[in-house]
Amino acid sequence: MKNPYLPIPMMVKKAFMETTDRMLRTLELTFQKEEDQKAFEFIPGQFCELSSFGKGEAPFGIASSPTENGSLKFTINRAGMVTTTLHHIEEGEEVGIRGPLGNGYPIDLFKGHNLLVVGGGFAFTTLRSLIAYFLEPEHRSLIREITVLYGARMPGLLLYKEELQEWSKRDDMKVVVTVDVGDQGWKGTVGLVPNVLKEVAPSSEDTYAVVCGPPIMIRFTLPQLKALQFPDERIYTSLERRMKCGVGKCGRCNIGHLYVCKDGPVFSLEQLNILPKEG
Amino acid sequence: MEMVWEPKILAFLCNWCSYAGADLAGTSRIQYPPNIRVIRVPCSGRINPLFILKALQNGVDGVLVSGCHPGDCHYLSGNYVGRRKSATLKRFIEFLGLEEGRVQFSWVSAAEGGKFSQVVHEVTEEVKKLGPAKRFVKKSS
Amino acid sequence: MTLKLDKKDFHSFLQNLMNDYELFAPVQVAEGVAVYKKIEHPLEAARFSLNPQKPAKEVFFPQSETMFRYGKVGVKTEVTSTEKVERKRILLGARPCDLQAVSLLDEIFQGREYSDPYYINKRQATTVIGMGCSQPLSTCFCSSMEGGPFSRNHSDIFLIDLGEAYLVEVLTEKGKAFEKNPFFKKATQKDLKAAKSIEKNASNQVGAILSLEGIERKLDQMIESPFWDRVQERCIGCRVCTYLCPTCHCFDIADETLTTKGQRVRNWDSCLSSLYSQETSGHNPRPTNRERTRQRLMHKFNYFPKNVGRIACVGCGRCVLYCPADLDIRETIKEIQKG
Amino acid sequence: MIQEKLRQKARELLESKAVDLVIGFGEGSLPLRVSPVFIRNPHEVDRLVWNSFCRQNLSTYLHKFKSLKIGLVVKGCDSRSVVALSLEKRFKPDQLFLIGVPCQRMVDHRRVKRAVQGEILHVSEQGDELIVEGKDFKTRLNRKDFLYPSCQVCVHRNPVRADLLMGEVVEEFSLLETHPDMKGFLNKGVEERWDYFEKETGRCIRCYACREACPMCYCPECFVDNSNPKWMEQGLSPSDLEFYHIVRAYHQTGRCTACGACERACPMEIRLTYMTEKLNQDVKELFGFETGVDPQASSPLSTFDVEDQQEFIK
Repeated sequence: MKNPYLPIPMMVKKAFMETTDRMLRTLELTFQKEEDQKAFEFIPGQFCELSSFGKGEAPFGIASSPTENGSLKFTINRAGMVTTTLHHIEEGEEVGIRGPLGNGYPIDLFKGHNLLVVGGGFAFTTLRSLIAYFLEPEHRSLIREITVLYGARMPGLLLYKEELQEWSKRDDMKVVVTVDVGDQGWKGTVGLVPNVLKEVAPSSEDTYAVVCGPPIMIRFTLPQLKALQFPDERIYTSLERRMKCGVGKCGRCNIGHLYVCKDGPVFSLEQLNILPKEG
Repeated sequence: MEMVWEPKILAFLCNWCSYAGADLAGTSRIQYPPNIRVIRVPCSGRINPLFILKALQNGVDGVLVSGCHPGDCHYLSGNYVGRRKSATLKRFIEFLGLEEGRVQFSWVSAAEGGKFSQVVHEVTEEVKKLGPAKRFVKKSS
Repeated sequence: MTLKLDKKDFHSFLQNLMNDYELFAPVQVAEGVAVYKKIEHPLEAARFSLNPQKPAKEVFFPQSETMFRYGKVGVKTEVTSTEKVERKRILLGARPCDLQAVSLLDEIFQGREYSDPYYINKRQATTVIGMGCSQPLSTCFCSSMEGGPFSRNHSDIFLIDLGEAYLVEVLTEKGKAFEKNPFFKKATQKDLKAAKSIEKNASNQVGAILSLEGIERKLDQMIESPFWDRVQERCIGCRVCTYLCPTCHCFDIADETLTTKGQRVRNWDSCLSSLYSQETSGHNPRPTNRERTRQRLMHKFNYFPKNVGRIACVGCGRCVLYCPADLDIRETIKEIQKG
Repeated sequence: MIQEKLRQKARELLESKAVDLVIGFGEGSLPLRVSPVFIRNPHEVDRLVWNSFCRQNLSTYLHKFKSLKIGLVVKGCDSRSVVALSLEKRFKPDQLFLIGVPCQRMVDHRRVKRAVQGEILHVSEQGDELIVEGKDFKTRLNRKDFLYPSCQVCVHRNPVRADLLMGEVVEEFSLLETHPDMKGFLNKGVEERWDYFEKETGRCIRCYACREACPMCYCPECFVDNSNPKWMEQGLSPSDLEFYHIVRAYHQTGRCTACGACERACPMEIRLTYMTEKLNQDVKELFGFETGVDPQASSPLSTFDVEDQQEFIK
């Protein structure tokens, strides 16, 4: 019987601050054992529990794509005890991880359709995984148009800035990056994600929308998607809840009869509509 | 080599008087037992009883709380308020069954290097007599 | 096969079992207060007249349990799991309600996607000697919850208290290993008859008084009902009903550390605690007692049935007996059923 | 009869809209028990009861209602809690209407249960007698033999503050010289005292019923749950259980009204009031303070007297 509570060791290969407020730090981790790496198969949208021994565990969405072999990336928002230690961990040190956990994005469902990705703030992590997955040359033909709308409060708070620039140069996708408030160097769009979405007005024709961001952004984005005539069953989002076990045993992360850790974290709006509104 | 048990005593010293008193003892070359480990706090009124209990749980053999003499508090009344907490806590834990003398209190002013040394001597001797702390100490599992 | 065990042999019997097994049985920890514990001496085993406050789930799912130890060796952290169960175990004297609850926990910890080795290993290493409940209380409603005071389900061996002796029924393969126990004698017709009448008496006493028919569907419609405001009013938000509930199984995972060594531990947790679902940001999806009370009841009578097809209440009556505010889940069920 | 008067008054208060809600005691689903009731509708006042089993301290529920005007049924101890809570500014002064009831001292259902063989199915009161019935027994018991420890030594049976008093003022006296769990306690050695404490707290299951039942325990986050600093682990190590119980009790210094709610709520029947009783005695001896008796007196640990005792300080 595989013990789902035992972390496997990974080494911090690279660690760097993503944002100017120094709240978001990305860790690139490499497997220490070959068998661990082999056993670790995931799809975008899944998450892991990262251990900081002595402090505990916390869940993080996998920011890297399965196509980026040999390492995993996590972007960590400093909030509590575990995340603070993970902000101080140095390259060459070890962390424990458990995973992949959760269901991930319905990749197969998206195949052959258009994809609209709407992200806000640091919730962009698993969206990055999803985009990178489909931008991989051998996967690019799996879906048709890719449109990405990503926003942050300020330019300094955008994640994966270099990659965003690369993406915006590509002609096989459309990328709109927006900030709530610009600064002197900012030449891009300024505006809240829901408003920019309204302006960009991507077609809902044959398109799946994936939305991740702070609750307030989600709340104002959903009506815009509806106005663009996205049906609920083609809008997906990834939820966050307090979690401990990650495998549907410990309670606490459930919404109705579904566990966010095991049955989610990715749900369609259609699924969420019939669950109790506990948010 | 035979190990002789020496008590570990945690001392919470107020910044303005007792800590300065300990300093004075040091600069005046007045000796006192090395059994105490000092934590400097702003005022004896700052002592949360949880500090004392946590120290005991972690296995110190004695705790000393020391502040300014009545009337000398840098914050005017911190030591008076602290005195009430000290009195009730001491009575309570001794009632429950912790030995009298595990937790001790003193007033030591910045000028009392000698008194500081004497207090530490006394506390160390008394805790030595009680022997190593056993009750309430958390055993590692 | 039906055997019997004279009470005068009972302690020797326990001693005999303890040679080869770790024995878990009700132990009295204060007057009228009992818990299931590992027994070091046969005399520790409590009289079985009292259904322990803490249910038998604790034998398989301890309130506080180490999952693994870790220690730092250079930059590496070595992790040693404590999932293995070294000795075979016996759970003695558990009542049918508690055992039915264990079968519900099996569903959770066995799980479709993930199995929980800490629970499963203990479960597999354990032979269950159940005990008929000859003096059920007025708070018992097991018969309404697909159980009964003499339900043999989930027992490997089943005891019935005949006064001077226990009738011993061997029910499963696991139980058969004990058939040859030197203290077991052959039961007589008279014993069987006595047992029957005891069983009948008890069963009559616990009628199927509550109807749970359709409760899941009723609750589907009640998520936003003002009913929850009423139910939660009296509740003081302690964890008695969840910790003493034989089916509740929520836990928390925490690290306990001393310098470079430590252990990851899981402890029971309760959906009635405000911090249970509170996120690090301070946001809480269940901010008040209303949502938390609803979660407890919905989980038992709606979510659990949706996931597993069974209701997560066995009618042991502990939450009724020990609630500081005298909330009675039977009344709550009736109110839900009234709509 | 008190019960009738209670119902009558509650009806008046609700009908006149003087209060939005009456919190009182109602029939429990088990014999020897009552359960708090929350009445908003004047037609429901008949749910109110008054008997020897009104064991909860209803002021605990005040924390749940921030804006409603509440008619609260109070015994002596409940009323003292209300005074103590007002001192800590837990509600607006005009938010409460106190319906005071001089208390006859409450009966411990667990002690009664232990006095008979078999399950008690029905109980009634006749003067000082409890008539206790089960499947095949019926006995009469003297209620005075089954009182809660905190009730046996209570000297504040009359509400210290009430907007209206139901029934006659009763004479104040303690039935016992000392709290029954403290009798002879101080003559025991430290060893024995600690063993007792360890044995009692050793069966704690950390359900925190003692904390939640106490009207004075209302911190949004209790020290046991703090994660930074983390004062203690969440497990069952004897030391952590002791830590919890020392601090839970000690936090009540100068705030405990000896209502006994903590002990009554404990499903494991841990003796808790001997601890708070000690704190109450000390506070009285050292600072001349009794919780919730004088609405003007400030909490003893938030103030001081230059002349406070200090012979224990070197």
